[in-house]
Amino acid sequence: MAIEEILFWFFAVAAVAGGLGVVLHPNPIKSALFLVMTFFALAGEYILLMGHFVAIVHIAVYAGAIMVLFLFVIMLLNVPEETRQGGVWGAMRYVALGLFVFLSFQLSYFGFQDFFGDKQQLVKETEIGTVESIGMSLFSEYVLPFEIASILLITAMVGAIYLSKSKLIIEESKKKKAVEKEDH
Amino acid sequence: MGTLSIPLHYFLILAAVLFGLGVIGVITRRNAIVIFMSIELMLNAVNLTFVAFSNYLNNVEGHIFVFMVMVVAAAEVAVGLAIIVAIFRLRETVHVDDIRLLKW
Amino acid sequence: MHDFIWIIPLMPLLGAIINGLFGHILKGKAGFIASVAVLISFLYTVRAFFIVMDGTIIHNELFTWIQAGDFTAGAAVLVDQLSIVMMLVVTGVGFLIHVYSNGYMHGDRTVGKFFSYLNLFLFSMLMLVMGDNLLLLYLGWEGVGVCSYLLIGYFYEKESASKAGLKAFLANRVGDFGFAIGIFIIFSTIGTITYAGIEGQVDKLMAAGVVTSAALLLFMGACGKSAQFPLYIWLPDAMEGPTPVSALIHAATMVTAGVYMVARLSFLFVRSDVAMMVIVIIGTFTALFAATMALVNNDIKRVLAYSTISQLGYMFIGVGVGAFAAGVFHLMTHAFFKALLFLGAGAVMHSLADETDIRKMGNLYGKIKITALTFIMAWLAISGIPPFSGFFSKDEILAHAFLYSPLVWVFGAIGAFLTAFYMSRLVFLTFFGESRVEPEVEKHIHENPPVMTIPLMVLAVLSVVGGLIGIPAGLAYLWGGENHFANFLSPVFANAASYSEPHHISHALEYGLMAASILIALGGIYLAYLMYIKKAMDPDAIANRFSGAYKVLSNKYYVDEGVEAGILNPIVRFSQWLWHFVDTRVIDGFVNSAGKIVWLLSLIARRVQTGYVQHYASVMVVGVILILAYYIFR
Amino acid sequence: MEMSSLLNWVTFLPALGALVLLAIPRTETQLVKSWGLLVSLITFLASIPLFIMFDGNSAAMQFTTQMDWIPAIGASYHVGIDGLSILLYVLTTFIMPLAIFASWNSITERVKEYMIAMLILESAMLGVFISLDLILFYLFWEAMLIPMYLLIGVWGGKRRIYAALKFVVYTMVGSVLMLVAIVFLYILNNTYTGAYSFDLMAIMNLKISFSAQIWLFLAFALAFAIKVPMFPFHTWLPDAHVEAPTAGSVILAGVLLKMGTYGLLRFNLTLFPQAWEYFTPLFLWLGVIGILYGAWVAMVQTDIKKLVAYSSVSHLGFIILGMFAMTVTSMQGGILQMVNHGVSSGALFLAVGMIYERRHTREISEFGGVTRVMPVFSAFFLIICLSSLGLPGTNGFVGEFLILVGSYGNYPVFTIVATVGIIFAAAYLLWMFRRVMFGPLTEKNKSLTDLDGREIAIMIPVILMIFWIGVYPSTFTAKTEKTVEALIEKANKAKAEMVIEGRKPILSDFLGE
Repeated sequence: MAIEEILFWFFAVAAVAGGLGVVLHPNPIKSALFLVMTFFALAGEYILLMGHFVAIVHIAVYAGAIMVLFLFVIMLLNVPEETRQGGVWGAMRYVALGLFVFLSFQLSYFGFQDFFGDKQQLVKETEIGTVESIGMSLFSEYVLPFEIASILLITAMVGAIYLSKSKLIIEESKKKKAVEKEDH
Repeated sequence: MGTLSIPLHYFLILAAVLFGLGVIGVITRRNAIVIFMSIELMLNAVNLTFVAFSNYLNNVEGHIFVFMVMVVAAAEVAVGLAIIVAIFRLRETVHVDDIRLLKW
Repeated sequence: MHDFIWIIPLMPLLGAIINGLFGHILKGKAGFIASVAVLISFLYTVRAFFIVMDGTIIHNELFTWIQAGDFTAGAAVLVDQLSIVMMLVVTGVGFLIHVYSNGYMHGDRTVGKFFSYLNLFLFSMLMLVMGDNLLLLYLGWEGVGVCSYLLIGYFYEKESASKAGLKAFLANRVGDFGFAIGIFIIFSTIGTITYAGIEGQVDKLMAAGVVTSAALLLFMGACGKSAQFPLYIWLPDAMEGPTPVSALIHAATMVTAGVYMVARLSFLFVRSDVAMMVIVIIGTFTALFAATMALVNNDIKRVLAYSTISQLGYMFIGVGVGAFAAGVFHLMTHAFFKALLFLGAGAVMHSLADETDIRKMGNLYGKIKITALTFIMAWLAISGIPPFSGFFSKDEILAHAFLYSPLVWVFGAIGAFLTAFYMSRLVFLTFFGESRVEPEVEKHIHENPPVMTIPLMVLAVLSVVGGLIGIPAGLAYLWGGENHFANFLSPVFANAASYSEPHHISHALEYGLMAASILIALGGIYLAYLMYIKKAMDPDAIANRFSGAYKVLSNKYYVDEGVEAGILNPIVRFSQWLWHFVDTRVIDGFVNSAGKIVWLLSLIARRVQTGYVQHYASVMVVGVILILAYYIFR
Repeated sequence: MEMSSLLNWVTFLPALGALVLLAIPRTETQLVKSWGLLVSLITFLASIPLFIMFDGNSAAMQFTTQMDWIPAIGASYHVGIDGLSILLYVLTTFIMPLAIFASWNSITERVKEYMIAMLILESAMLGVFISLDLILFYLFWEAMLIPMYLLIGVWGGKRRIYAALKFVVYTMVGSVLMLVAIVFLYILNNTYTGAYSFDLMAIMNLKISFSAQIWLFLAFALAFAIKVPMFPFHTWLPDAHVEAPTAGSVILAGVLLKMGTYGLLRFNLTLFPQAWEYFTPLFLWLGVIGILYGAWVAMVQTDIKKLVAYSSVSHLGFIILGMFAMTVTSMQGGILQMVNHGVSSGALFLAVGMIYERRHTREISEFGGVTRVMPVFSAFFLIICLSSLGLPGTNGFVGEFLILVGSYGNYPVFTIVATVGIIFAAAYLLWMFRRVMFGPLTEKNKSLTDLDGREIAIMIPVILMIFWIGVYPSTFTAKTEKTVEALIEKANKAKAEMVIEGRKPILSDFLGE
């Protein structure tokens, strides 16, 4: 068992455990942290696949920015633990389980079917994952998508700001609060 | 340049399993934010497949695409959470069962 | 040539239009205009009469009315001996009645409308008798039907009058149904509907074997119009209309249209013995049937109405046995004395403040002498007392009937006896015996104005003299004369006569029959005299003894109620069922249920939209799985 | 002005008038109404030379224009007039001014949209009668629905939405099948002649197999049977009539119902003669049932407009009998009866509208003794009722008699049963007339005012028309003579070729193929 294989299995188990943690743990904060663990595991996987640039960017963007945002919002909204066990949780668990089994089996089947047996492919050590090759292609062939990506981000930010600042929602919530005061 | 002894399909199966987990998360969890996380999980599963294939095809586009996916994921989380915050202001809850405007 | 002939029908039409449009302005003068219009057409009819007297038949086509495919009907006029006789009766009696109406309808609010309808009626009647094809006959037929509907329902504010009008029109319409089918049969077999055309190809009809069915169907139309047995129910109710209307339409002219039709198509009817037999049977039965009802009726106009139905029965017997000339002759004399009777009754009602119940009359002879005298002359005429006209015409029919079959003569004689009896009863109760008039009404009984009495007198003269022109051959043989009337009409019935073997009555038999009928008439009068004047036999006692029969008779054999319950109500109930059940529930049911099914399906479809985001997500995932499965197992 | 361009002008004049109406401000109701009336009057006057110049003794299409409309699919703007459509064309232009003039006071809100809908409706109706291209016909056929739907739906009575919706859905169901048939014909034409065209003339001389004819005939017949309306498909008519405003009813009864019978002649008879022969007994049965059913149900109606609606079912049953009896006389009677029914029923609705404007109710029991207070109206109403029940001397009689006399030759039993219909026609009309106009004057009707100048001006042309057709019908029958003869002769020729193995085909034949 080569060192890479051990690493792969280590990262794989971590990723799956994290995934399970995200999905099953009632407390959202705990599931957020489990997600961070999955991200790190995946970064490891990328490195195994020679995707160094992607791994680093992955950790920076996901673990760094997005999860922080998540945790911030969870804290902001003081989201309670999920207590409701009955209702949709009960019925949907079996449906979800069924779907999970089916879906993952199908997807992995593809994986098996093409690369198993004699056609087995091993991971090649390539140079393409490095910052240099990505940078070269990013700013030559894919410069337009790159710019569009920036526009996308700008619009997302504007949208987010507008949403949180929109007068309509503020008045609405004030009105709701006023109504509640009268009720008590 | 040699080859690592890890067969490619391991990665694909791993991605499949992660993607399945994401789906479970989206469907079963009652909390909007956790659903968001599950979606992120699914996106990452896809990223993994991209990187795996870019390695197999020895083509850089997989990585570029992963890069783009991240951009989109970021944008999506920003706007999504803004929406969740707005809903929270209105309905005082992020519990998905209560947000049922689409009910006929 | 003879284009003047068109003036005869068009004058009344012109009068009708003038009165119709400007009636409310003309007010009083409307009657005058109407009468003048009829007078002009009467004078032209006399002129035409002299032309026809010397043998020329006037045929004049104005324009082709309808032409489609091989069906053509021209707006053409044929005036031969038969139509000139009818035209004389229609315009002559019509004119007298118009004059009479001036007095009778004096002070009526919408007198313009009345005279417009009366003139329109005369136009239709003239078109009926002058037309040269079946379609114009049909036009006149329905035209007089509408006018009688309008005139019966003239006092439209009276519920009973408007009901009677509708009843009359529908009964006529039922008859017209048969008439129309008769026309269709004739047209589809020989392709033409003009009288000349039919006469020419009557053998083709015989060959096609449709003569009997065509004749019977046409006779059905005649029954509707001339109130014969099945379709007579409307005539008694038609008395709701003003009396001059009853006199003109329901005595003299319209009701005789049926007899005219049979006479006009004599060559067709003669060729089917079955049809002739049916006509005789229905004629006899109606004559007796109506006479029995007249015995017990107490309304002066209804008695006359039943007597009209009965006399029409006699006319049909006449034409039924093949003596067309006799039938038409009785038609003419009947027009005179029946019109007189009705106008007399109108005069009586007029002076008794519209009282029609003869039990509340009596001893009027002294007070309204002219009306009484003219009424008595008409009574003697209708009862068949020589030398009055009724005797000659009825006797000739009975003579021919005897030759046809003695049984018919016996029934005819019974009918004559009943006629004599109920007419005498009417006269005795109205003019003689003690006065049962209410005191305050009796105070101002007054003789009617000359404008009413002069027509009465003219008609009285006609009913007396009218009989002389048609004295039966046997009697005329005594002093070398012959039956002018029959000879005058003979060319029209030549075809019919040639077909059926001629009847020859031995003079002895004829005298015998005449004597018998005189005796019967006198018997009838004497019996009535005993019951109502000398009170030897108390009519009420007889009524109680035969109370069952009396009740049936007085209720007109319950025919009206029978028709109401047997035919009208079931149709109305069936239509109600059709509408409520078939239309709304069944057909609309299907239509609306189509809508409902779509609604139900959407109820099921609605369940899918639960509102939970997860449900939608899971459905999407199922979709993905299916697609992948497809790729795997492809 | 060349005749064929005049035909186009007259057809599209109302539509142009509607466009001009857009410019007139909504508040000027008086100007809007007078403009609408002016346009429809001009259209009528312009259509008179068309009627006069129409050459009676030629069966060919006259005043035709043929232009490419959508060359891609071969749809051409091909219009023309022959004996079948000239009378109905002029009837439409005759009735429209009356309808517009009749709705002078009764329509108060949204007058501008009302007038636009009316004028567009007129153009659509005129288009239907002259179009000789299947797609053009279908376009006008559908275009006609929208304004009619608005007329009933917006300005109607209480249950107008239900009635309008039922009317549109009913007609749509039928016409959609017709569209399928049109497309089938289009393809059939292409397979035979290679050319892509919807032109009726081209499709007319196609050799369509008997089994295809059966289905095509049924598709077209269903669309027209609903429109006629024939017996089982008639339930939309009473609802549509009761809820429609006066002018809507007049046009609905006056012209729209004739589309069905006209369509049957123009398409079913010319394109599928064999199938026509095959289905004749069925349609005769439906027609005769329609006559009796319509008459009986009309007799017991409590609402005058429903009564007249059911009477239309009965009258059109006669027209169906006339058409399917396949003799020149009965066919001509049928076409003339279409015009008569348009005039008589249109007039009946005008009259009912006039009472409705005064008493705002149509229940017969509400009326009584109206003649006392409205003598002039009573005279007009009487003449119209008599013309509707077919009194000789009026228009109804000529049409009805020709139908019956013509059809007795071929189908005596059907004709006898149909003739029973004329008894009930008199029954329900005069019974209604007695209950409304005669009898004692009830308290509620004391205050009714008689007809004013406007209403008399509406009634006079109708009465003139009734007596003109009644007394001198040959002005009209001469126009249709040759076309009908050509039609029947062509159908009989086709019938001759139809005999399969020496016997008439039965249902199994066409199932077998």
